[in-house]
Amino acid sequence: MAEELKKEELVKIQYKPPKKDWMDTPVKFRHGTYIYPAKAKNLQYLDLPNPREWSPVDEDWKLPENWKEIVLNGMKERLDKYRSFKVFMDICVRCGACADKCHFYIGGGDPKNMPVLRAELIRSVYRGNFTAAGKILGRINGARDLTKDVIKEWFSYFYQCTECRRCSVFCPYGIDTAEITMMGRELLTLLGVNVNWILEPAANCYRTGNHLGIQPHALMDMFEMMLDDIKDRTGIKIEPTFNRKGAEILFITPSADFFAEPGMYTCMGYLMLFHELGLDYTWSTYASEGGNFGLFTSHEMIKRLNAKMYAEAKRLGVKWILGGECGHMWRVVHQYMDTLNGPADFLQEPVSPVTGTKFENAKSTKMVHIAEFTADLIKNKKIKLDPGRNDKLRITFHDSCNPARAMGIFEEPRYIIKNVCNNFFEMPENTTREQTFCCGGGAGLGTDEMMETRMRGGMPRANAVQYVHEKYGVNRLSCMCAIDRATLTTLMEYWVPDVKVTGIHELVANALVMNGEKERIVDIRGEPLKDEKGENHV
Amino acid sequence: MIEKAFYGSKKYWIWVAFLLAFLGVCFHFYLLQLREGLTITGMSRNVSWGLYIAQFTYLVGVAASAVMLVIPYYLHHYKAFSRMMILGEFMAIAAVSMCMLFIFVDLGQPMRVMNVILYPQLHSVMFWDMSVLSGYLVLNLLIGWTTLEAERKDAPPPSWVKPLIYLSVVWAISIHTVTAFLYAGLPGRPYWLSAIMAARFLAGAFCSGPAILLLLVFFVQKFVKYRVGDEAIKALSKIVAYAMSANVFFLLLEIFTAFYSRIPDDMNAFRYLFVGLDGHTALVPAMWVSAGLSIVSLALLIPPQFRDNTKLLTIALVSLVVATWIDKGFSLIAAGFVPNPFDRVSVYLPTFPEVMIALGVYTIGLLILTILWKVALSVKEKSIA
Amino acid sequence: MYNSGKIITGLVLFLGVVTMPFWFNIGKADVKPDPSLDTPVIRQMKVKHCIESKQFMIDNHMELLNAWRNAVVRNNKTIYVSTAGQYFTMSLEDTCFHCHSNEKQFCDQCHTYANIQPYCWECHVKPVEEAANGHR
Amino acid sequence: MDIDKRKFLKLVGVSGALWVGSRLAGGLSSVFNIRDRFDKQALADAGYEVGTMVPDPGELKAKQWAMAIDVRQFKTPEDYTRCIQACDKIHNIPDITTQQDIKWIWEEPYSAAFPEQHNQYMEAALKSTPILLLCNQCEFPPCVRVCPTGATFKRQDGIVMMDYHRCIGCRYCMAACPYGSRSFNFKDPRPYIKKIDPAYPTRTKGVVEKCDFCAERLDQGLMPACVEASKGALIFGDLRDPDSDVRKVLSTNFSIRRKPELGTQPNVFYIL
Amino acid sequence: MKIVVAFIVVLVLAALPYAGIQYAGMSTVFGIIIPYAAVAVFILGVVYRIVKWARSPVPFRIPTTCGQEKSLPWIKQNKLDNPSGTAGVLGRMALEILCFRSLFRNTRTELREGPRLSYASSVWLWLAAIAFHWSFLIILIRHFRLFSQPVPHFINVVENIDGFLQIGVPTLYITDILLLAAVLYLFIRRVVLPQVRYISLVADYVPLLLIFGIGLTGVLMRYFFRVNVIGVKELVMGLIAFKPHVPADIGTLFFIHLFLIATLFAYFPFSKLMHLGGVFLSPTRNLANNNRMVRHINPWNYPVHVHTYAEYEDEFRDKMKAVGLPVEKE
Repeated sequence: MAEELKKEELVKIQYKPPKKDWMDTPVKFRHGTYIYPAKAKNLQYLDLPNPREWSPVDEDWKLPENWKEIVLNGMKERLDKYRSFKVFMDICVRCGACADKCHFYIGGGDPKNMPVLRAELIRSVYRGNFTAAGKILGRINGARDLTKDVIKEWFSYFYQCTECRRCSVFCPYGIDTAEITMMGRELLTLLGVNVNWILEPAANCYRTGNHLGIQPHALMDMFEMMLDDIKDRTGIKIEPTFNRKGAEILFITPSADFFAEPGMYTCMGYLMLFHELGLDYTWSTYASEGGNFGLFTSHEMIKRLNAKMYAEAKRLGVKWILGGECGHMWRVVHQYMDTLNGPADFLQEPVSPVTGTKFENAKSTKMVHIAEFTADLIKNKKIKLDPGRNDKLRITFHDSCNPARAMGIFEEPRYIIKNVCNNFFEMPENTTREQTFCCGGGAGLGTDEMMETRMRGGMPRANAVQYVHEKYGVNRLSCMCAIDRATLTTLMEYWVPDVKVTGIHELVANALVMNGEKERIVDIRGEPLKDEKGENHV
Repeated sequence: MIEKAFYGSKKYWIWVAFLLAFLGVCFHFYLLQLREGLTITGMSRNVSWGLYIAQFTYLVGVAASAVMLVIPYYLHHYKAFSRMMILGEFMAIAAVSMCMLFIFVDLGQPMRVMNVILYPQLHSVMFWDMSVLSGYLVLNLLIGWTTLEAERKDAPPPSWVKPLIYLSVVWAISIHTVTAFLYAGLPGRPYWLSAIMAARFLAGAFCSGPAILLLLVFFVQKFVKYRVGDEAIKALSKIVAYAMSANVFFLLLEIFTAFYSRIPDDMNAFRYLFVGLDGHTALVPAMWVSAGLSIVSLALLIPPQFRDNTKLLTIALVSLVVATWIDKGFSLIAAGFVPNPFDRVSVYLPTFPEVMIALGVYTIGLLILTILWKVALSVKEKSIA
Repeated sequence: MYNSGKIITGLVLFLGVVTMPFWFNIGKADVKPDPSLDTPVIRQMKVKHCIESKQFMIDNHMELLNAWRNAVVRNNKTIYVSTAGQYFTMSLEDTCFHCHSNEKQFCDQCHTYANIQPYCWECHVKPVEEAANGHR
Repeated sequence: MDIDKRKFLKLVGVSGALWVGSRLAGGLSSVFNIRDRFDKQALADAGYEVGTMVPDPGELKAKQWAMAIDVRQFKTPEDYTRCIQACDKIHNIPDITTQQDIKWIWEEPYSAAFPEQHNQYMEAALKSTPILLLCNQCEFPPCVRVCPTGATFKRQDGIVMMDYHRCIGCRYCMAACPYGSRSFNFKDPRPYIKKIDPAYPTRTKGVVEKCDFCAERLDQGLMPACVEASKGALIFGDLRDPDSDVRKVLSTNFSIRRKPELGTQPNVFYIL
Repeated sequence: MKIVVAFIVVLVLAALPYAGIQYAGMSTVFGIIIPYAAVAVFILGVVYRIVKWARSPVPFRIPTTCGQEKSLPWIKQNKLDNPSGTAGVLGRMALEILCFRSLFRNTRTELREGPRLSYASSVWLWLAAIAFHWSFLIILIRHFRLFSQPVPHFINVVENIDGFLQIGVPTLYITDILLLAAVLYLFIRRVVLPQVRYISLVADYVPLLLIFGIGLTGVLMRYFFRVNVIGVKELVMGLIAFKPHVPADIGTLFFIHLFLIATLFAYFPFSKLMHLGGVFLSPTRNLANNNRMVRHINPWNYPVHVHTYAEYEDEFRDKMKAVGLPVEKE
């Protein structure tokens, strides 16, 4: 695991680029820095082309005969379909403002992880095949031919981008490398060059409704376990409903929260909160996944996987949808869902049944973020909170890339955290809010075979956590993203072992004073509320 | 870091907007001066320097006074000033900027200002004053900005800053010394022709500068969470007390020399200021106010029990600032031209446009100070959160 | 084309700005500068020649004047020896304006055309334009 | 050589060399009817190189110009105004009546001109005797010492000169001058000039000016205007020349200078 | 190597008109034909490129949000960095285009012992960029004096402010110095910073050198080797009145200046310089973040294969029934 990588070795980062021009430096695949290719069965299940067994370290990737034509046609199609792609291909001035903004570059020093150069990987091909100047002047104008080595390079670097958009914040023209990476991945998908860690969850999600492939009956078992734990810790037996028609609200959250720590505690938080509110809501086993690994594959796949949300809402006849804490799920819901699968005219504009607040900002998509929902509850004093129950925690908050830079939800989570705990500390500036650093495992990179790249990419984030850990004794890193909860846990184990990861609604659950609850002596994790000395940690 | 100046509370923006609006009004008067010439001021053939140069002189002192923090903090490692340092350094930047602007607005041909650099005259004190002031501005910007940035990054400041800080100590003394030489080296201006001029300037600077700094700190602390610390305030007010004592002492020395020697030229300026000369008594009330306030400030500053009381300290500091301003920020220049080479008294009183232009420069200074302090306080508040 | 409303507006604005020189001058007479040499003094000259060649004067008169004033004011040199070996008092008033006593028809012609606004006249007195001067 | 090549030559050579194109002018036989006062023959004899700037061979030269003012010869008010007006007229001195006035040469009563020299018991008539004042053209001029741009400077012949193009209007020289001889153009002087002499520039607002012993006239071989107008009451000459008029008159008469204790060594002497 | 190529390119470009005018007398070519052609290429090229971009739709609303979104009424929205309406977008674009807002945000990452990462704001690139672009604009505006007769008053105002400091003869323009200094800084930065040099192409050095060449020839003409400015204006006025003629004796330096400008104009539409137009069209900046409030339409949205609930229930019906989940079909 991560322990094999020596930290001391990892932080010896060489930022100085090599002498040799990047076009003359072909990619080398090394264990720990690439993800295993997608298995044929997953491609087949999703009707994707060129299913086969292959490996990046192979010389021959078994590309289709006419691979070049496929890619160039694919590029042309996308240039015509996406103004972003076309404009971003043309207007970069290579000012370098983005260079040291990428966490993979900061943590690794590979110049091709500078956003500008990552984009140049595809831009050079664009110039060589789609612009007159590039065709005539060739390499002088930064153009190059499309070769198999280029495809390998794309595979390596487009799967070393977490599409976090941090570079886009700093770009004077707002060039978004995520857009370029997404196009690159779509083009690779046309050749069947995919990674399994993305396509398997996608295939699962397509079939069972969730990434983990949990079938409905198994899902119920998992909930049973969580409900038992809640009863054990609060004395309250909660009975949620599933696939219930006529409920007011459909609740959707990433399936990762159903079974793994620490996401599970966040899920328990939802259950407790909704129970306490007496909310008329239902879970769905069919739309049991908020996440959408289509985002990491292609726009078409986004649509195919996302369609379940509205379909299920329509089938169950709910009024609106509430979404749990997740990152890329919210990028999809916020930026794509309504456009791709809307209009959701069968739903109603969301109104909180507890406070009566109209969620004006969700009036078209009809899907509300749980942080907005809960912040509204707290503001209207609809729930009783005892923040002292979180006193042994010293908490900082990690803005997840997607909600931060593709949505802009900064204040709600902070408002909630500040109301459910007493010790909150911000990480240093330039590492939070719109300048937040990725966990290093977003956009489908959160797999263990990528560990070295992940630990490098997560280094800036971990470093900021370490800073507040050392300065303020921070021991809990909160976030509102399921991928974060999984990847940050590994990242913290490696870089800052004293810090544990938590979702926001786990903190809410700890602080939530429930009607008829027994005296709480343990937190939602089953750990004592106070430390051994019986005192609150200061 | 400069971006921090763009994120502020409503009060902050109202304040900035007010400064900008007022600046706009003042700028209108400067345009008038550009068009009509310095005739719109109260200056004349006989009193050819006035309010502008007087403010310049006073503010050089304010700028130099930062050294009263630098010496204890960097030379004697007096850590209590750590939370005050940057405020002093940034105030010095604002003050030097105002100095340069006051010289600029005083010029009859401002568009030719670069001639000072294009045709440098090493024998002119003004050339040296320009050099030391620009140098001081650069030094303070470099030191202040770099140390603040280091603090923001929670890193030690780069090693090259230390020598610059030591240099800035000498430099601060030099700016006010050279400014004193502007006046002290002129024949035929007996009020200025005094070897003790530089010492008087420095004493006046070291009481008025820190006093202004303390008052500004008191004011700003009403709006921010940041506190410079009681010990720093106490220590600085002690410095103010000593410096003001020296300042008054030096003035008494001048008066003694003039009146015991009975040299008419040396006495005339003092007579003009305190009792009037040839029936001209325009400045007499102001001078007695200044004298009275000097006594008040000393009476409140010298006994520690008064000095340590914030209310009394505030009164003392305000008295001190007004007293020293009348002395150095106004009468010093006006009286230097009295009597004129023909043994006559020429009365100088600034005109309204002149006052507005001077206020305009002060407004720019305040704006610079506001921005710099905003940046500094934002960084400081973050780093101690 | 998508977002055509906004993009066409933008393009029209762009075209408007870059073609401004073309339509700005439509209908305006193209009055070329025509410095007049018709002054009483010049009329009397047998060979009409300035102190240096015409082209040199056109290109460099301001530098020449600048050099002159430095020489006169700072080095008490008052006489210019021209490349033709002629001698001239270095004086804008006494020498230049002596012949070119028609500032409007001479100096201003090019200065106005090229939008040059010299500040000579803040101190130096424009030659008095006698009725006989420069009118053709 | 065409005009462009010449320009590139300038790049190669010294940029200040304006007059490189020696082949420019053709035969030029015209007669310029310019108000030149210089001696063309003397110039021709000197054989100056073309394209140079040279002094007038007829210029009045001195090591140190000085003036003696024989106060005794000033009897009627007309004696004063003649000198003053001669100066005002040719130098375009504005007539401003406020304290922001311009003075090159003017009169003050003895008590104001020599404040340290008067006592309350002295002859009443002398006390109020008008004295002509002008720039003292000090040997060690404080104004030159303090000027930050060299706009005021001392010429070879001892004249303290003003370069109005370079003056930035800081008025440091006015503070430094112990004689009140310097004036500042607080405003545009032109509206206050009764009749502008186009042969001499006016000043622009914002510069300092003062008497310069008619340096421009000396350079053309003429005596200062006031001296010419004074009918012998103002004696002008080279102080370093033992045979000069001014030396002669100083060696035979009692003379005083203004504020000699300041060590500026004024070059204007008063014979009482 | 790339730098050398760029230098050679610009030197050759400067040598062409020199040779053409000096030895071949091609003043009509360099004074009339090339400028007309360059302007035509510029205008048509820019329009073509913009239209080409415009022909691709913006299928999704993807603004980069750099501040708090519009949310609950009591949460303060950052209307400029995360606009939710047209006014906010206009404000954001104005800040971006006039003040280079995003570049102003720039930071420099430092890795120190520890490891400890810090990010200090770094405004130098922003400063050079803003000095460069604004100076360039003001210089362009000033050149309007050669394109108009009579010259509009505001040109005088700009000239007077720009030339406020009366340095030298003719008066030095502050923007001339700023432009050259800023371009020089941008060039040196590109050469000296290893990362930036690594990403730089010949096409990045050429425009900088070209613009430096334009600035330099302009400055040389104004301050050192006078050209016949009246002739220049006659040429320009003739061109814009479509009555072109080349007055004699303008000076070769002018033709070098003109040719470099013509090159820049002609090169413009085919290069990264099109960021001038592109910055207006960047979907991450010019869209409101009102995604959940207003539905964005994708013109090419097409139906896709989905796994329907019916298919799902068919597969898992028994298991669902076993745990008591409601099913549609019994």
